[in-house]
Amino acid sequence: MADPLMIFDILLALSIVALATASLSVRDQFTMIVLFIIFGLLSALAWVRLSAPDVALAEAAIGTGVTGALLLKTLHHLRFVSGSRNRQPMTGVAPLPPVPLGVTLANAAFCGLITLGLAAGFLGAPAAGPGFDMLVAEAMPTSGVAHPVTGVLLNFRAYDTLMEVVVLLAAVVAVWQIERGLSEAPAPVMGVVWQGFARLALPAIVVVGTYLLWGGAEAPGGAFQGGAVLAAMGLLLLLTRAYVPQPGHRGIARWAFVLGTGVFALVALLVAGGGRVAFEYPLEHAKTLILLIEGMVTISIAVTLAALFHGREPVALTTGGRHDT
Amino acid sequence: MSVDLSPITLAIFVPLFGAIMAFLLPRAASVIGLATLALTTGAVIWLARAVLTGGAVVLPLGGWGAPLGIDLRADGLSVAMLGLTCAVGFLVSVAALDSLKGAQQARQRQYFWPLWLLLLTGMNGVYLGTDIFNLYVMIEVIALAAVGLTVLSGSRAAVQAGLEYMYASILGALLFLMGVGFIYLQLGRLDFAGLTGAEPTGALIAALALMFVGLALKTALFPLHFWLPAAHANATAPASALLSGLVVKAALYIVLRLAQYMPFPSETLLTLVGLMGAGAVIWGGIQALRAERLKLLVAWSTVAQIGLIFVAFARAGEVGLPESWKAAALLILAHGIAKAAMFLAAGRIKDEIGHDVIRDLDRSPIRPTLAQFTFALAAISLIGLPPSLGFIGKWSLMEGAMAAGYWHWVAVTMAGTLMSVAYFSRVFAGFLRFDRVRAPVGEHQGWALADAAPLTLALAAIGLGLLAAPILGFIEIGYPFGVAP
Amino acid sequence: MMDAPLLPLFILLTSLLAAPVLFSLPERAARLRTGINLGMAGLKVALVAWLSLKVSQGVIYDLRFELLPGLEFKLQADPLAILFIALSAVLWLITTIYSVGYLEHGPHRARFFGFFSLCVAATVGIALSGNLFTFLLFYELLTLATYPLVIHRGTAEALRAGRIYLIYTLAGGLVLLLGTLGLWVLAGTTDFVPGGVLAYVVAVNPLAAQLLFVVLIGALGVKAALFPFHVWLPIAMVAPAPVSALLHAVAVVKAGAFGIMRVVYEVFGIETAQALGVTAPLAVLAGVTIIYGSLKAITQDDIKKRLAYSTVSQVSYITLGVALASPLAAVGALAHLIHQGLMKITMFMVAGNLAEGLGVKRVSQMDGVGRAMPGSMLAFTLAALGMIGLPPLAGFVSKWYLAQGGLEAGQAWVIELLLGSSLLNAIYFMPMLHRAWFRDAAPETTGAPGRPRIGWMLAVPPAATAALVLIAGGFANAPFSPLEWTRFIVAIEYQE
Amino acid sequence: MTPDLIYGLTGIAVFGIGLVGALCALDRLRRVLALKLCSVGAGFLLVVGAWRAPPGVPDPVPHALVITGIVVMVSATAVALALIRRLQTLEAEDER
Repeated sequence: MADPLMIFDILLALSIVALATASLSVRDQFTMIVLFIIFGLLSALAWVRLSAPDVALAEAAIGTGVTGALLLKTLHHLRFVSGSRNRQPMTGVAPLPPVPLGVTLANAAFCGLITLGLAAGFLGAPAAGPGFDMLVAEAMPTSGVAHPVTGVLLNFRAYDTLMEVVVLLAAVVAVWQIERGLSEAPAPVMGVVWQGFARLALPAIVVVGTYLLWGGAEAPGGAFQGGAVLAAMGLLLLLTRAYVPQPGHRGIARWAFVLGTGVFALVALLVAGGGRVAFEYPLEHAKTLILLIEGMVTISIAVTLAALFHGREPVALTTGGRHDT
Repeated sequence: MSVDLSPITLAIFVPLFGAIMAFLLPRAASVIGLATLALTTGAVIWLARAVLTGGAVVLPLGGWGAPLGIDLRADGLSVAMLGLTCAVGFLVSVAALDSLKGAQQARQRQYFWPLWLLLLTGMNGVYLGTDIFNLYVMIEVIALAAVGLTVLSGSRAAVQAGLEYMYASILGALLFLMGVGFIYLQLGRLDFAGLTGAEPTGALIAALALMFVGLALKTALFPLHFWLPAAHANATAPASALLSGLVVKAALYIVLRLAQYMPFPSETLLTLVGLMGAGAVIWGGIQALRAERLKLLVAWSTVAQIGLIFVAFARAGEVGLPESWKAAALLILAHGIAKAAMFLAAGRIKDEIGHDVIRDLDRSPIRPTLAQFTFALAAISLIGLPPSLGFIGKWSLMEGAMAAGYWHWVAVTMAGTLMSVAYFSRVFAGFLRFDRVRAPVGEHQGWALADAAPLTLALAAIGLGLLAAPILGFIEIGYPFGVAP
Repeated sequence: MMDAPLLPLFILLTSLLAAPVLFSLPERAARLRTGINLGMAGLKVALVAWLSLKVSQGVIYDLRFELLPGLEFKLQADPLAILFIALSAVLWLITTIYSVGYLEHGPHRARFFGFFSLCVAATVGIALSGNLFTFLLFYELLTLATYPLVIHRGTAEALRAGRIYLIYTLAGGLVLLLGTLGLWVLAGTTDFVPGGVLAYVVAVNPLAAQLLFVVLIGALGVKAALFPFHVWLPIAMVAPAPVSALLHAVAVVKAGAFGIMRVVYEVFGIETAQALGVTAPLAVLAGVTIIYGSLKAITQDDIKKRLAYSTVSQVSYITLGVALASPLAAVGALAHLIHQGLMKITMFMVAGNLAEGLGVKRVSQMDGVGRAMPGSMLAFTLAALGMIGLPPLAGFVSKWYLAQGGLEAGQAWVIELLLGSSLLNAIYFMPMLHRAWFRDAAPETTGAPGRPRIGWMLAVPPAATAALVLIAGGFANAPFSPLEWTRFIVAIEYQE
Repeated sequence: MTPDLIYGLTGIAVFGIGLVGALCALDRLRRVLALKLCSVGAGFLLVVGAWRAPPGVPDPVPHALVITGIVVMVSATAVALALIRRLQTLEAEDER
């Protein structure tokens, strides 16, 4: 056992737990989000250590990056709204009564017990136990891709992935639904320096995103990570006001949202026939089809994530989903 | 190249494409929605025929086959749930067509259809799924669409309730996901078949507990029901009908399936499940008695009824489980149909009278006769009076409990029945009292075509009791529950 | 004559299918509604006559439909069923005519007649039930169909009464469900079979069988208004007169009494029940109810309430006859099922006429009403005398057989009970008759003579039923009279 | 002590911390964050389950599952945050 590595592991684990605790207990919400972002990045690091670079990439880009951006945007909005409330202090409502300490402690003790039970269950489970290793190894040659994670995502368990894209679609429909007609906090705008930086960074982001997408077939990366990176570009465009969504763009945005789901589902259905079932790509076209799906899904993910960040559906006067196709 | 499609794939992909089309073409959303429902129902009927003639149907997606790939499987119970979802869904859609027809509801209408069709996709996916991780993704599809529907009206109460619902949903799904993790750790596979016959180790018990608590949160089993009443009471009527009638059933169905395949640890756990159910029956009943608004009363009755389904599940202990699930399944079907009818009727009453404060129902000179009649019919099934499907379910519950000597479950059922009589008769009094009306009572006021859908549902809830024997025969197809210990 | 195995089903459907049609008729379509009502009621009487003929010729009707594995929805037409179904068919026709007249201009007639029809359908179903499970289905339907009739007026008082009615009867229904389940679990069948299905259970587990008896009789006792479950009956008097008439004569109360018969004779079997030692306590309970009801009736000033307590008392004659476990008492019980129905419906219709025509609702207001409404009061007098047990009226016949049965069973106290009860009957009916005929009318109840105060639709029905009271008593031994038919049934139940 | 053990327990701890937050936190934003912590905890568990001691190659299936889980979680988070924004706005409007 490599000793320095173990020390690293323990330290990393401790800091992850400490950050998780800190982010929940710190008073200031902005600090909370920042701590969370650090927590997410460290978790991603831990996953790299556990030889899961794809997951680490996804967590860093989507789980931490996009989630962090969403949280910050919401915080900005809340501060704006409550700022307007503070202007009329007379009508303010009493703040929520704090939860009695006893209840909190009881809850914490309860959760602690659950955690202990889970830990016991975990320790009793077989280490490095049974898995799909053999099955995947056997099936990889006929999957049409070289990278196992991509093979799982887009071939063996493609149905899961399709539904995951459907979840994204449901989310954007729900968000548009929820935020319709919402009075708008002025969008956060970056300073001039940052704007310049953002403009510089844009091409690089596109290159990285495309590379991730393309590399997904052989190396870590793929549609989700690529989509997230492209979405980051969208965020920058929105923040720098380089792109302001117009009501007229709604239609295009809708098409962009459903593009991935639609193509994915259509391909899945159309390959059925000649003794094959849905999602059973013919071997000779497997790579092409998977790349097609990945490309379309990437576009949808990018647009959807950006739209989730932006929130409201673009209607007259206000702004909405981004399109970058 | 010819494409040959299985009705199983159609049951999932038709609503998915419907949702996409309804989202892309908002102006035609209603037409697309209804057409989708009709087509999905057709696919389910096709599937039902296949299951009737050939037994359970399995479709290995991608041709890989479980455990590497994901299998879809349709047996009697799945198809019964699909049938419930499509039939109730279709009628609720018809009702929604009317209740969303106003000009000021244009935006609601625009979002209702894609969300509802996505919800349908998710529910059909749950009923056909055999992979627990896939079920996790599916319940998230359901959760997001359901929350979207909950807050359709955009009122503050609805948004507040929707947010609580969202928290509960996410937490439930994450508990479930954690359970999936433990199952993977122990067994290294995620398909249902892989669960069969496994030794109940610590990790598996942890997994089972996590998944059960997660699902209980999603299906609002007492004491994890806290989010349900507000969410179901504040949604618009068609959304309430879908949420209460159909959505909570998806998580319940997963519980049934897990009990089929997982090694169920012990009598103690089953008793605990029954006790939670009993708590729900009593607490839901008490709250329904106290509720001031009609829709809130109906929502609390859902809490009580969900509890009853769990009591049915636990009615005869571990030994009786291979039979008990049938009573639970019957109650699920009965509640799905009757509760949808009741929420739609309650919505109609509220629309006609202008409010739904129970104690002031009798002050209104407007009496939406048909909606009130529908409400009463639905109540008959929910109370469990013959010959409704609810009665048959209750009969099965009590019969099994009695035969096994579990008198306490009989007592709980009877108490629940009496309470339901008490709280529903509060409403009937409001319908039938006339001496508090100042203005002359109009004759047959408030008839509308929109009453047709709930009335059909309510009549079905009553009439299907006569078809209980064939229904029971059907849900047993391809479902060898006896395999589980 | 052609053979129709579905005949019982048709009889059920005449009123069951009429209900949705009546519900959907607009309020103003009065003629059409009356036409359907009377048409269906007449059709039912004709079908029932045909059915009785067939059954008396020994034709067996047995319709089954499986609801759950092994559990059947079963309709059968045996002589006992015919007895009850004939009563309900005839009285439905008469009450329908009366209701049309009574509610001529009232609100919610569509609703009223729809539920009225359902109520009769439930009664017919109860009569035709071939097993306890089917009986339970119709028993609950009866509750649901009568509730809207009880609260028809829609006042706070009516709703309060309705709530009490609903709580009692639905709780009773729930207990019946429990009992049916118990029977199903213990015996594996719920069929009604002469001689009973529980002999084996009684031998193996007498305690369970006794418990089952208590549960079943308790459940049925709620509708049969057996003490102490009778509370709802006097309160439910707020219902319109035709509803009260139907409730007391045919539908609810009789359904309970009929159910007790089925349970004692065909679930337990009279011999088994006797061996189990449960009939004697039941007889005592019936006796207590008879006396209690009569005593309470004396104290009532409200006419309908007095009649209601009288029902509490009179219906228990039926239970008493069943519980005495003697063939002669059984004849008396079965005959009383019919006779009490005829007499009580007459009295309630007259009570309704008094309220409609004269505004008289209390006994103390009855002075001189005989002169104002001689026809109605004559019918009332006949029925009241019958109740007291004056020969040759119908009530005398049943009491006579009950007394004989008491002797046969070696229970001499029954004679004293019957005499005492008759005396009490006289105490609460005689003052009413005295006031009506021999006192001078109060100014508000005397109107211009010669002009009828009520339409023929209100006047004829009580006259008709009073005539039946006379005929049933006077021609008790004629073929197809209730008494003769009763003997036919008792021969079956006692397996002679 | 192998990494899978260390990080497995870390994951469970993070899940537990998230659970406390989800149940006790009043602040709406914080509850969303707590739920996100739970999801990271669950991710840890799956990634640990996939880990094989070198030179073994990790099982790719749980990796794919976690990626799916991450995307699902961000969708749910987005909806929850949208609800929070909407609700806060409505509350502010009511008070005005």
